[in-house]
Amino acid sequence: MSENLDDMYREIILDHYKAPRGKKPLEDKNVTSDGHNPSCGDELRMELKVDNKNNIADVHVNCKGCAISVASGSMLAEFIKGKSLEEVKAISEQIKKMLKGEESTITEDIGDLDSLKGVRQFPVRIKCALLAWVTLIEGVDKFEGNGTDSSSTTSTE
Amino acid sequence: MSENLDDMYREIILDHYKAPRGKKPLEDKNVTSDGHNPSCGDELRMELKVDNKNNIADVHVNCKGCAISVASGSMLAEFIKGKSLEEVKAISEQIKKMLKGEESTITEDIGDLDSLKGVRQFPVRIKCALLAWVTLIEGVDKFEGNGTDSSSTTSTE
Amino acid sequence: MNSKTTEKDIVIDIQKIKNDFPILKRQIRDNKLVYLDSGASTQKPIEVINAHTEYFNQINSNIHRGLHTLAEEATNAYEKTRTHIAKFIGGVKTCEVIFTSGTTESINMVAYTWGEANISEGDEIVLTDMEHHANLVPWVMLAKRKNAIIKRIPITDDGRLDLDDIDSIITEKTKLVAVTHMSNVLGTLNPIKQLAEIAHKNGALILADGAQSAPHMPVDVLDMDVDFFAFSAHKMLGPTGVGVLYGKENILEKMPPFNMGGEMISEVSFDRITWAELPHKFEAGTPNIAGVVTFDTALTYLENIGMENIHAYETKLTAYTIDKLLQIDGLKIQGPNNSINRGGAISFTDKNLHPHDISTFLDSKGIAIRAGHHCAQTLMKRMGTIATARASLYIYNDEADIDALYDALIAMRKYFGHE
Amino acid sequence: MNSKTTEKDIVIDIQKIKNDFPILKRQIRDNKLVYLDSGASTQKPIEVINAHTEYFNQINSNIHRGLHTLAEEATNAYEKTRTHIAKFIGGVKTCEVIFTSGTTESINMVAYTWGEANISEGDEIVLTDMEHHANLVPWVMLAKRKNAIIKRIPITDDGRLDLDDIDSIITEKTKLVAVTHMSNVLGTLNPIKQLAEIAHKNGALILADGAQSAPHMPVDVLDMDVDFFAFSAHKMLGPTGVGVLYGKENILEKMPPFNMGGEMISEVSFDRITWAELPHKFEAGTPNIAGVVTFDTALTYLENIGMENIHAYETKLTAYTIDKLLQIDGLKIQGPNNSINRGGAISFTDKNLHPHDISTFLDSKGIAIRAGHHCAQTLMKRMGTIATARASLYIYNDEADIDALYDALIAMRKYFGHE
Ligand SMILES: Cc1ncc(COP(=O)(O)O)c(C=O)c1O
Ligand SMILES: Cc1ncc(COP(=O)(O)O)c(C=O)c1O
Repeated sequence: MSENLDDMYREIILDHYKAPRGKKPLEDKNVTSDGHNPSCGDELRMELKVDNKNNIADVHVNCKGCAISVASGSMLAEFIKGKSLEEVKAISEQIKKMLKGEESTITEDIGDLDSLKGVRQFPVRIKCALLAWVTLIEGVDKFEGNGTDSSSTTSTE
Repeated sequence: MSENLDDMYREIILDHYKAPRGKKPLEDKNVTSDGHNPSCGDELRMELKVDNKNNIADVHVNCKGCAISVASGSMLAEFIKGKSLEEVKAISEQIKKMLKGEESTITEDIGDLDSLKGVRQFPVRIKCALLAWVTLIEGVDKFEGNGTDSSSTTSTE
Repeated sequence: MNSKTTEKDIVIDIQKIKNDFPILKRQIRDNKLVYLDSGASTQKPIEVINAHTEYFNQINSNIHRGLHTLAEEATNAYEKTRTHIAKFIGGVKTCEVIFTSGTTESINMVAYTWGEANISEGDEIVLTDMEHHANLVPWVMLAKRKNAIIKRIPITDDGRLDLDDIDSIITEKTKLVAVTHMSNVLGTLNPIKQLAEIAHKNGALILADGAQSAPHMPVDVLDMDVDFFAFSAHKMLGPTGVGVLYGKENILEKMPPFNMGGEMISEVSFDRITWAELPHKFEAGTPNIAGVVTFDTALTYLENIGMENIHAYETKLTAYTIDKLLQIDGLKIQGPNNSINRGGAISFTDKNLHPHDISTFLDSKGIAIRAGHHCAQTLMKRMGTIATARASLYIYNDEADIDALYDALIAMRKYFGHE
Repeated sequence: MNSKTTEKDIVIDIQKIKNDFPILKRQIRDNKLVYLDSGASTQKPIEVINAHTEYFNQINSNIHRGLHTLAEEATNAYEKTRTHIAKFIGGVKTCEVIFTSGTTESINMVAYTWGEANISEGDEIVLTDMEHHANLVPWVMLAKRKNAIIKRIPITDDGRLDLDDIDSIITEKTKLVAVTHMSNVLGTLNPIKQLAEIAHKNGALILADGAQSAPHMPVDVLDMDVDFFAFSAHKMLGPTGVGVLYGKENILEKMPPFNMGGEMISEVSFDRITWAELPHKFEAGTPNIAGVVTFDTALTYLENIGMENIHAYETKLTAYTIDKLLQIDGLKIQGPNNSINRGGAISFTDKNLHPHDISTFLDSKGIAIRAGHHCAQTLMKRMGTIATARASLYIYNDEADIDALYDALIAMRKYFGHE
């Protein structure tokens, strides 16, 4: 079943993995959030610039990890740029549900993100795909908690 | 293999079991030794009267236990009466060897005691047959250690 | 599991069941094996034996962390048993089900972790006069280490817990009540739910030793409201080397881990170590994977018969057994003389014969029973005996087995001259 | 076991061996299984699988204390394995061989009993920078409880112990040296005999973790003069849930027991408990009887090939594997780059790919390797990596398996665009 493999490593995922978006560190950030999967060794740093309308003006993701965690972080960077915190939180919860195989109510076009579905066939890899999203939620929560520059560390395990 | 069973419970053993010798407690003893098998619950009290020529003038054995331990104690009582401590120690060591299946060098006629051999086919029961002999050795050792009235507790486990 | 079964509902196809157990065809000293030692360990049906072979032929691999197909299949099979057990004991969370090597390790785990952390000088631990050493020695030794106090619920002469003075035994000083659900010697079933209520009212926890109950009846740890429940797979058609500790999540969460090593950590450095989530925190190293996987099949076998059915059938056979044994002169039942609120572990003594002689004689007729103190020396003392003979029943036993026991006991008394 | 084997003596009938392992015929994702994860757990030959079935079909019973035929046969079979192991590890006394549930429990047992009794504030425990969590976490936590100090023997960049400063590491303050005989990540074989001498000269004990060595080479604990030696059956063709702790008799004698319950006591009252003799003092409750009995067959299978032969064969195959891997651009061997003084656990990293991606890709070709930190997070840190991919060899592997690995790794680099 090499199909299976291609299910997970879809072309679009390999594309993000080979050329991750959001590579450049931000000069002007107000959220820093670190994520970490001890059992994989995956490490992810996320920086957000939230503007005064609570929209995400810019994103930086730096992930040292497997193709799945890198691609998931890259897609996230691409997808959330320009969205409001409200929207971002909603979609993050939906992606988490989608990855865990729970019922999700995604109706909008999530573009590349849809390709993460293939990971569900590889249960041990789900937490790799989750890492960026959980790190994002944690960062936004912290931001909303104090409204100013915030940093946090989280894990999907 | 009901033969097996009769191998262990030879007629002579059942005979000793049903009517144990040396039942009467001694009035005039100079050795008391208690033996005990915790896992079986067997308990044995032995009393010896050693005369001044170091011969065993009289023996009392009281065993609360299974047919094998009772019969073994009864045979012991019958066999050692009148023998010297020297002889008794030697034969005890030989019986221990015989029961454990080691090479023994018994040449004399040991009479009923020979019937204990059948127990070897039932390894878990060997310690039942041993109890009286180990208690005897312990008692004699103590006696020789202090030369006067002595008591001790021992176990075959 | 049927919710309620009356006697006429009992549908046990005993011939089919006997056929499922290959060992029951074995000849022992020219007689067909009559196995009445299930309280020590049960026999295994062909389904369980095959499941074990199948595991090694098809799936065998270490679990967790592995990314290859075998590792994933093995992990799924292993976790499937956990889910099954969670349902089997009343519908608990899977994270509350910890695999151990047996009841003994389950109870020791609680003593070493919860016990070390929560028992202090002067605290009281309540046991009963009918505990197996597995649910006694760990607590007595813990009490010694901590200068804590052991109290005991006494038993009546017919082997029931005597709860008359329970309010002076379980008090506000009590930190733990550790009690067997069913006695392995007397067969007595204890009122765990009632004891749990009393324990909790006093702020204490309760641990029930389910080694003898889980195999024989429906068990609902939520309904009984116990904090810990322990049992062994090998006493319920499953493999050796597998046990379970159920614990309430909020209690397990706060407990330090027991054995340490792989799988039970999250992050390790020489300065700082963090633990994995439940239940993995308590499962260090490579577990008995083949055993756990196989246990699933044993549970399914039991459920296909129905735990209510099993309990009802065994209750009937227990009544039959007690009735037969009481017909033999000089024999005494050690434990309840009737089949009410008791299981099929039936101890007896002969006024003339040591239990070891009984067992050896019965073996010559192909009948396997157990004789000795049954790892319950303090109970033996209470009963005023040094050992008992014990016949213990399971679903593959029938009246013919009991008749064989009866006949052999009659022959035995003749053999030893005690007619 | 042959006393000395030169390369030309190696007689391994690899086709026969492969045929003995039913699982090796399995198809994984349309490819024949290539199993290179024996360091995690090995596959089982048909003899071992059959022995297990046979045990359940013919003998199954609880052991010790039982007076019936099955109990006696089961006890004999169980003790036969103990005698076998005593010989297998160099001819020790049977009372020095303790059955556990695995290496992890073996080591924890020493930490909880010997460690609790003998380690005090300021004492030093010496580990190495290449320990598995099973031989690290118990000691770090013991040191925490006791305010003792952990010291580490460093390793060189190619994964050998660096003994240059050993005299300042193992000193008179050292109470225990706990070191792996063979690293599960690097494959390195450590000079246990030399370390034992240094430890003993300083009045310390030494524990060797033999989980990765006992399966692959002749082991003589007397010659190495170790005080404790631990290993697992499941890594040497045997069942899961069985391990061994060897300990010197005079040390074991003085150690308090670990788990408490049936079989490990002599006499029990609420006031006084006395322990059973060795080795039973350390074997509480019903052990993994079927597993222990089956382990005997696994040992015989290994001995029929010959441990010297196995070691020589694996050394050759390790050299072949290293050679092949080094031909792949961007791949780095983590550990010794040659087959001298090392076993067949071969870790590697790819300069572009995470080990998890390597493992998932290889699985799509039917090749099972392990990827991750291998329960050795502190070693990962030392190697400057977060995880490695590990191929680990055993007697059923051959050059064709390695060629398949090589081809798949080439295909992988292409798939991920790293040609
Ligand atoms: C070096 C080493 N030590 C200890 C262990 C733990 O063995 P087990 O999981 O069988 O307890 C392993 C197994 O992974 C190992 O490789
Ligand atoms: C009531 C009870 N508790 C505990 C145990 C110990 O179980 P295991 O030996 O499987 O650990 C037994 C088994 O004999 C038992 O009957």
